[in-house]
Amino acid sequence: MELAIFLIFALLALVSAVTVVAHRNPIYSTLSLVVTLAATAVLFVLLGAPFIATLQVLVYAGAIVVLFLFVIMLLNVGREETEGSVTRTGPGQRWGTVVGAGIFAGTLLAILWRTYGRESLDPLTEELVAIKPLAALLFDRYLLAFEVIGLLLLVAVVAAGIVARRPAAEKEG
Amino acid sequence: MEAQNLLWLIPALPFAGAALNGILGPKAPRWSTNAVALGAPLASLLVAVICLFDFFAQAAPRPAIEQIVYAWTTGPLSIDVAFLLDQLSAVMLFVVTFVGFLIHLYSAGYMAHEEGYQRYFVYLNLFMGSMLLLVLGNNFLVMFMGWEGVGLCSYLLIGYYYQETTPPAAGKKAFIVNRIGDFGFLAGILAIFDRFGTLEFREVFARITADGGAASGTYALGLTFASFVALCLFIGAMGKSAQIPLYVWLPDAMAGPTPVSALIHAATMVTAGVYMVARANVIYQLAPDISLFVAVIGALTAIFAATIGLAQNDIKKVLAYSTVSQLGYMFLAAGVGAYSMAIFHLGTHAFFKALLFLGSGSVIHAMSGEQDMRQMGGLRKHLPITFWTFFVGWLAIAGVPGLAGFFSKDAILAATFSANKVLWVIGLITAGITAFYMSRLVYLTFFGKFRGSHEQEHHLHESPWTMTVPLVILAVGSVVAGWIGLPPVLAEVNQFDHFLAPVIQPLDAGEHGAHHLSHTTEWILIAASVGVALAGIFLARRLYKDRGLAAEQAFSERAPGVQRLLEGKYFVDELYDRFIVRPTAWLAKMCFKVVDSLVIEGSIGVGTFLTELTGDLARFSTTGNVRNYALYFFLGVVALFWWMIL
Amino acid sequence: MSALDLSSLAPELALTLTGILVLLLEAFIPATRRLATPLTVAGTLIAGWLALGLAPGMSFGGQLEASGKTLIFSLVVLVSTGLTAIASEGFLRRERIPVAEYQAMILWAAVGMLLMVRAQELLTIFVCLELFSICLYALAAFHRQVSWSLEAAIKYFLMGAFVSSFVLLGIGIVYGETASTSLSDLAQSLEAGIGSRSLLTLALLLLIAGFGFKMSLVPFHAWSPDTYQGAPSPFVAFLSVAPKVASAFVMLRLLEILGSNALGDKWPQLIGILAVLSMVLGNLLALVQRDIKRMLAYSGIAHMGYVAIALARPTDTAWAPVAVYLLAYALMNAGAFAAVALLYRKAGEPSQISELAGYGYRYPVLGACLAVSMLSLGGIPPTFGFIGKYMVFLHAIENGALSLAIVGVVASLVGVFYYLRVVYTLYMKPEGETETLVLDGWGRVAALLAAAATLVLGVWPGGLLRWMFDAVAGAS
Amino acid sequence: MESFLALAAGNTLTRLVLFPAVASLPLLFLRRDQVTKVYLLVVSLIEVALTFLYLGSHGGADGIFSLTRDLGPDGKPLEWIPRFGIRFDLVADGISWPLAVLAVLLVPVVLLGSWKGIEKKWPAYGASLLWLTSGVLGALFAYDLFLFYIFWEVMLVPMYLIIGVWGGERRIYAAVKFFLFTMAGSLLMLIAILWLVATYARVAGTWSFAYEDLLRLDLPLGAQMWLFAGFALAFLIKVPMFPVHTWLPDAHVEAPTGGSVILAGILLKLGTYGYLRFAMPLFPQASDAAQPLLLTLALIGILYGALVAWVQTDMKKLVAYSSVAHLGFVMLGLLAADLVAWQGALLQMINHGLSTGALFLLVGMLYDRRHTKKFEEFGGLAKPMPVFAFFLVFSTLASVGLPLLNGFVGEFMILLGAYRTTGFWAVAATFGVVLAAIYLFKMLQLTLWGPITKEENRKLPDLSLREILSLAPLAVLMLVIGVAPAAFLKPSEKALAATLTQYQERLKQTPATEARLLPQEMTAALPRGPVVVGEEVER
Amino acid sequence: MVPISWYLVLAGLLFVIGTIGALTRRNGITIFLSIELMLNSVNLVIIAYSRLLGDQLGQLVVLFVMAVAAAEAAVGLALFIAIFRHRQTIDVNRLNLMRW
Repeated sequence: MELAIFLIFALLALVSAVTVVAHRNPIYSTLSLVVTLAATAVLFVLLGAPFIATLQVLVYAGAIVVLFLFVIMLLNVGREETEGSVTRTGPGQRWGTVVGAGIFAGTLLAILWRTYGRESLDPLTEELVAIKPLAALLFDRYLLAFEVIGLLLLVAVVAAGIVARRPAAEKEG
Repeated sequence: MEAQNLLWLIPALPFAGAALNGILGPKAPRWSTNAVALGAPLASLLVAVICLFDFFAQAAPRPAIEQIVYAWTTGPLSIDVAFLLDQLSAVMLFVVTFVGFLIHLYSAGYMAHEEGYQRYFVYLNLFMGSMLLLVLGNNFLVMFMGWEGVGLCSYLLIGYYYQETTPPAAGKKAFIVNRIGDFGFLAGILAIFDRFGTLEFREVFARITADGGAASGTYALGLTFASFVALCLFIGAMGKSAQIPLYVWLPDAMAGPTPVSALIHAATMVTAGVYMVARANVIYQLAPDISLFVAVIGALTAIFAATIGLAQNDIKKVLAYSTVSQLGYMFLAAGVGAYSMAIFHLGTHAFFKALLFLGSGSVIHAMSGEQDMRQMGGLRKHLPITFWTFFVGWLAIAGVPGLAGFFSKDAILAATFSANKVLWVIGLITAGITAFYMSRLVYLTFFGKFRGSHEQEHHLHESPWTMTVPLVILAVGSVVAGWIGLPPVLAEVNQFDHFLAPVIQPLDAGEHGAHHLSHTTEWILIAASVGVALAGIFLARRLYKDRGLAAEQAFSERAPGVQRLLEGKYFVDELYDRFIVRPTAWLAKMCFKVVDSLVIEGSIGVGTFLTELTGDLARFSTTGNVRNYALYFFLGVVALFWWMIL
Repeated sequence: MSALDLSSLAPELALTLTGILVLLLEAFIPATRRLATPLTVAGTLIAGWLALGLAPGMSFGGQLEASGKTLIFSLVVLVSTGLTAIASEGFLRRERIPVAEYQAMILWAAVGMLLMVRAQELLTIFVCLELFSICLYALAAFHRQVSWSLEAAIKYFLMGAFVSSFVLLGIGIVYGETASTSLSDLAQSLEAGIGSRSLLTLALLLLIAGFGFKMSLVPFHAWSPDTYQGAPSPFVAFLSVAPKVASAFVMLRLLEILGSNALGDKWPQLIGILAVLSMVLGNLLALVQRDIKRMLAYSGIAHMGYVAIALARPTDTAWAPVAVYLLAYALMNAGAFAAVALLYRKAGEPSQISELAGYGYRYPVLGACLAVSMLSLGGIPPTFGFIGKYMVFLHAIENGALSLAIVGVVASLVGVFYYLRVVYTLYMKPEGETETLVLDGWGRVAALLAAAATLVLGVWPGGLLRWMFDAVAGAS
Repeated sequence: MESFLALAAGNTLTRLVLFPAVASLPLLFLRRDQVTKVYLLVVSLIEVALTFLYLGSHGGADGIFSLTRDLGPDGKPLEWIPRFGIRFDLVADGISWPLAVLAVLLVPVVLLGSWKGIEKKWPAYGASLLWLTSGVLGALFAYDLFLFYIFWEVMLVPMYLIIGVWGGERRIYAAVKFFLFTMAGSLLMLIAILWLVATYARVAGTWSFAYEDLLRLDLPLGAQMWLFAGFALAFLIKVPMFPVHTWLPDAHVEAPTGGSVILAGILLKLGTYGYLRFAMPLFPQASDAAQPLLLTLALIGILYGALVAWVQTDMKKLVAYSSVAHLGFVMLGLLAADLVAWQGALLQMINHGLSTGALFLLVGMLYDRRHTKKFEEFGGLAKPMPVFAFFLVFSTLASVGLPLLNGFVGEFMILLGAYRTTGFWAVAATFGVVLAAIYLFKMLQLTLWGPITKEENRKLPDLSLREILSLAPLAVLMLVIGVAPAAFLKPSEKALAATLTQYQERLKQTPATEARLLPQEMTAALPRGPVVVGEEVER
Repeated sequence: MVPISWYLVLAGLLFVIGTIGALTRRNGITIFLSIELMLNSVNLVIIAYSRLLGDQLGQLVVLFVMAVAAAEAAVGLALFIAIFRHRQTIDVNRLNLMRW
């Protein structure tokens, strides 16, 4: 059962990931990303992280990706431009990517496979799934990082606000 | 005895004169310039006379008088500025101060109307000082100082007429050729100092005599130490005394004012080489191979220059070649071991050659600067004093018995005869040629008809007293100077030889030849040389006395090759130019254009160019496209990862 | 969370609060807008003072370190921050860039850097990295009227995000292999041989690449010229220094951990390769630049190459040379960019070196500042830049990296060439026809401060060096 | 800091070194050129006075420069960067003094010589000159290798500015070339210094850059060779020696008169000084091993420099190449490792500064009048400019090495000494003396003598009093040194002899197989502390 | 039970796909999407490790990553909006005013 779910959603994640990367239209790419994220969320559940899975769907797929969609539509950059040599991906770039990614993927996967192979997992434990210890971790040991994240989000808000504001607006000010 | 405290004044006074006149400048009144310019050498002459009196007042063998003025350097190299008055330098001192003063006096008249009168005397005083330094120095270094100093003055005085093209060039040539000789001199000094740690003459000679290894074994260039040093020093002498192959500067040096030619390029400076060889006679005695070389060079120079002298038309050029030729005699003498005879000839030559030059100066003065004998003729009538004094000089150089040149030249020939017959023959022939070309000069100049322009004829006049007085004095000298060295056939012993004996002691008495000639042989030799001289004179008389240049033209038509060769001075200058000067210039150009500009600068240029090129090519890696940058990152990571795990 | 923990955050809190205060004042009391920069500078100074007062030790459960090392690197960051704040004021007003937001962003970026230096744990380090990165992305774009500025930001942002995912992958693997994100645990695990060697190698390589990217070491460098060229000039004084300081610190910390040879002995060589590539390529590319900002960007790459020489021998004694070098770099780069910000008026156009012709005489003080900065960058005594080079080379030679030092001097010879180009353009080229610039006081003060410090420390480095060495050797 | 200020205020080397630099500060506020010039002249004369004041009070008895050292209140040299044992350690001895005096004396001369030639930005020019003086003096007195390096580099920038700002047509090219060549050498020297010091720290367990400490380091031959190469290259580029000499002609031709004079007079000497002071004593075996190669280069330099000088068409370039030849002689003397040769070499450094300095001044004076340095533009100048002609001939003769002038003494002693230890090389070098006459007399020929070919030259004004004043001291010194060199040789003899003894002692030993420290006695031959400020050394 | 390596391999594949996308797409936003994909795959790696180790720290890391991603997205998208206003394109090939 678990295997089936894994296989289905893994396949789904892969296919949608390829679509994200390969589709000409960014809107489709974005939508495919939602699928990937959702599929990954399912895998998170399988891996005993339902809380993260929830967040994945709510925050990631629900909020962040929607932001993407919103911007894409705002800018109306429906398609990648294809005309003109400037915009074509050069052969160096293409082959470099292919070769590099091939080697990287091959090496990484080989190492992963060789390291973990068919290593089986311990059964799921309560502590892993529980939220309370997670909260304890967050607000105690990793409090510093949490505080930084707070500042980070503040920064993001201010930064996005300034960057996206029309320059004309401040000329008056 | 004052001499050992006064010696330093002898060179110092002329130096002071030069400095004073230099400071007073060209705008100083003529009287003050004259007072300083003539006063300084006169004072020097007087001091010299005092010192000489002191010296001669000593009982024979008179010990040398030495004055150490100050320590020139300190430390391991300790050399003093010190002066030495011994028999050898006494002779030179007298010649230099006496002839020198006379020529100063003469110059006051000769140069009276020249621009830069004061400058001239600054140089001349400077020369006197340097020459006296050379003569009086008690070590090789002081001698070298004077040696170079006179070279400088020679340069300045040859180039006195600096606004013309030739004189400065001739001066430059003189200096540079001299420098080539100095190269040898300096090398010799280095070797001496290296071996003995001193440069003081007497110490060096004592040590080299005591040093068994000096005259045997191989030191450098396959020569013994003594030979090496002798050769080096002789190279110096070659330059200074205008011997083959370094004689080329002397004829050109005639571009200077005539009194200069008389003083520097006839009487004093050019004989410095002979003096030096005589001074270093100990070394030469230890180096028989080099002595022979010296003799050969001397003989060759003598005849070579004499033949060139045959075909020159410039009155001073003839005298110049004659000087070269006579210097050859002196080296011939030195080479065969008759050092005292070399000095003897040096002394007599100083008188008669100075006389001849000054006489020619008087002629030129009268001719308003004309030096070509073809434009002269019959000047006897216009310049009586000049003619008669010149006449004396002519007879003296030609070797007419009784006059100075006869005794000294004869002594040299006698010494050569006992040493080497081939050289003697050369010397004898040279004597004949000398008589011939000098007679040619006299006949072309003073006899026959005047061949110059009317204007020149109009201007002909006898010179002022400042010029004629020295002529007369020198003429007297040219007669009597030889009597101090009468040959053994006339006197019991050659007084001059005897006088110099303390300085020039044969290391190996048995070999010293001239004294052992029998009287008969000597008489025969004298007869031979007199005969040759008279033959030369009479041949010239027949050819030139009345007919002027006609005979010469006829000869040149018959044998144009010989004429051209002689007139062209065997084209030695051209050969030097072709085979030494131009290749060197080419080399220098190559050094600059190829090595410096092309190879070194080029490789630097290529280096910078390649650096910039690399940069310029590499800059295109920053394409402006951020995807490329990401790819660099990615590929970098992949490559480094592989490198890490391999 | 105890009071002690908060007090150990004092410098960072001071900076954060100053940033917020500046923003709030701007928003609610417009009359005080002139106060933004003075407040920022004051905040920086206070932070520095607070940092000096921190008691050495760990806080936040061993996640936040306070030691001599962190103190020195923090101070270097703060020096850069303060100088940038001063240098920016005039520029911001001139270019109509919102001052308060800008200064707040600078301060918050500094917070991220300070914390990254002090953090003992990879997760915090990552978050701090992101914190200051986001500030920097935004700051690069602050000159929004200028397309160049935005393009610079986009490039920086895309590269940054791309690299972040690699860093994160590295952190993930470290976590997976050692069951911890703490650096000390990592060190222990490596000693104990826990975890897959090849995976950990990859992970650490990714981390090094990530920090190498922030330091703009070749081959992770390519973004920096474009970004520096487009970003607001005074900000580049910050961008080109502060993140590099923090990153170099973390890098050295990682390399120290790797010094145990548990993951092979190739790490010094790896850094050596990066150093050589950076020095050679950075200098060669800077040589052919005609735009002063790009030139400084490439030269920055080369300078990080020199720093990497010291990093390639990550011994105990490497801290001080790196810190000294970075301080020198901070000062001279601040001087250079402050002058550049004043002298080049047309944003969005190349700042050609040739335009400086004759400025050395027209603006003698500013010209001298720029010239001193250049000579210092070239490593010519008696400037602090030379002291930095001296320390780095000495460290390398002491630890057997003679060849790196030699490559370093040869490369810096190329460097001298292009720094001299600026100097001779300033002083030796005939003056061109340009309108007179009105130079604002703030910018000149910044340039003067930086140049003066460069000179004074170059002539009298003794006290500073002693203090730094003592600090590094002391606590921790 | 207080002790430093105290030191700088007293009659010390520190004051000598720092005074020019400090005196350059008021220049910031001087605007008028005339005022600046007078101010600079006064400053330079004060520096001269200070120098002689120092020499008078610490110079030492019986005409020998004694070794003096600036010490702090604790009787030790001031700490500068204590962490690395770097000290602000100034020491003067018989080797550095002559060059220092020359340097100080040349500054007023240069100022007078540049009075007209420098037409703009006098304050900056003066500041460069003063900084240069400080740098030179510092480099000469530094007894700490780090300090030496700093001063060595400090000289670079002012010279770069002098060439680049006030130079001729291709000034920037020449300035950059000068900078890069020198920098290339000195960067490698920096590496060598650091290596040396790191080795010392390893062996001795403590940091020190002090010359006297590093002298005690006995290194294996291999390491010595590399270190020597680093040091020697830096010095030889500065000298400059064939084949790294090509920056020199360009620098000289483009530099303004004052720059050329300083460059030829002082800067080049620091190359030979450094070689004598550092490269040889620190690495005796290596320098001995490299001797044949360097001798060859020195000889090539002598002959090659002369030949190339001969074919120049630019007066200044000719003089510049003559420097290559002359300094070849100096190097020959140093390489000979013989006391006479060393004395000669040291004297020749001074001589070259005087005579070539004078020649550059003269070329500059001509340039001021005619704005060209090409021979083809001159000829017959002795007529309108007799005083100029006098000085030119005089300086040329000194340069040619005419006895009774200074050049001869140096050359002669070098050759004597070199003949003792190298034989053939000295004889071959002697030929350089011949070549010197050839090219220098060519210069006289083409400028002074012959008919006047250019109308402009007919009316040229002769030297002014100011110009004569700038040349006269040089000419007097040339003559005095030439006539009585003993007074100039004696002051340095002791120091040279000590260095040479130590060098030869070291040579006698077999080099170490591993770096080690020599016992203190080994370096005892060298002058060393402790010394109390302002008092003569007691050895 | 699914072996942990499967998750890891899947994550690796997703990461590489994301990388390829980031390196080959021209539209800035698509590149950004690819980067999000890479982040997501790293999240998967971390969660997988967390599961393997039975340790909640991994979940915490992912939590933080999400926050970071959100912040990045906000700033990044703002940047795209700003640049689009100027240049009417977000094609990175055209964003090459500054180069060489």
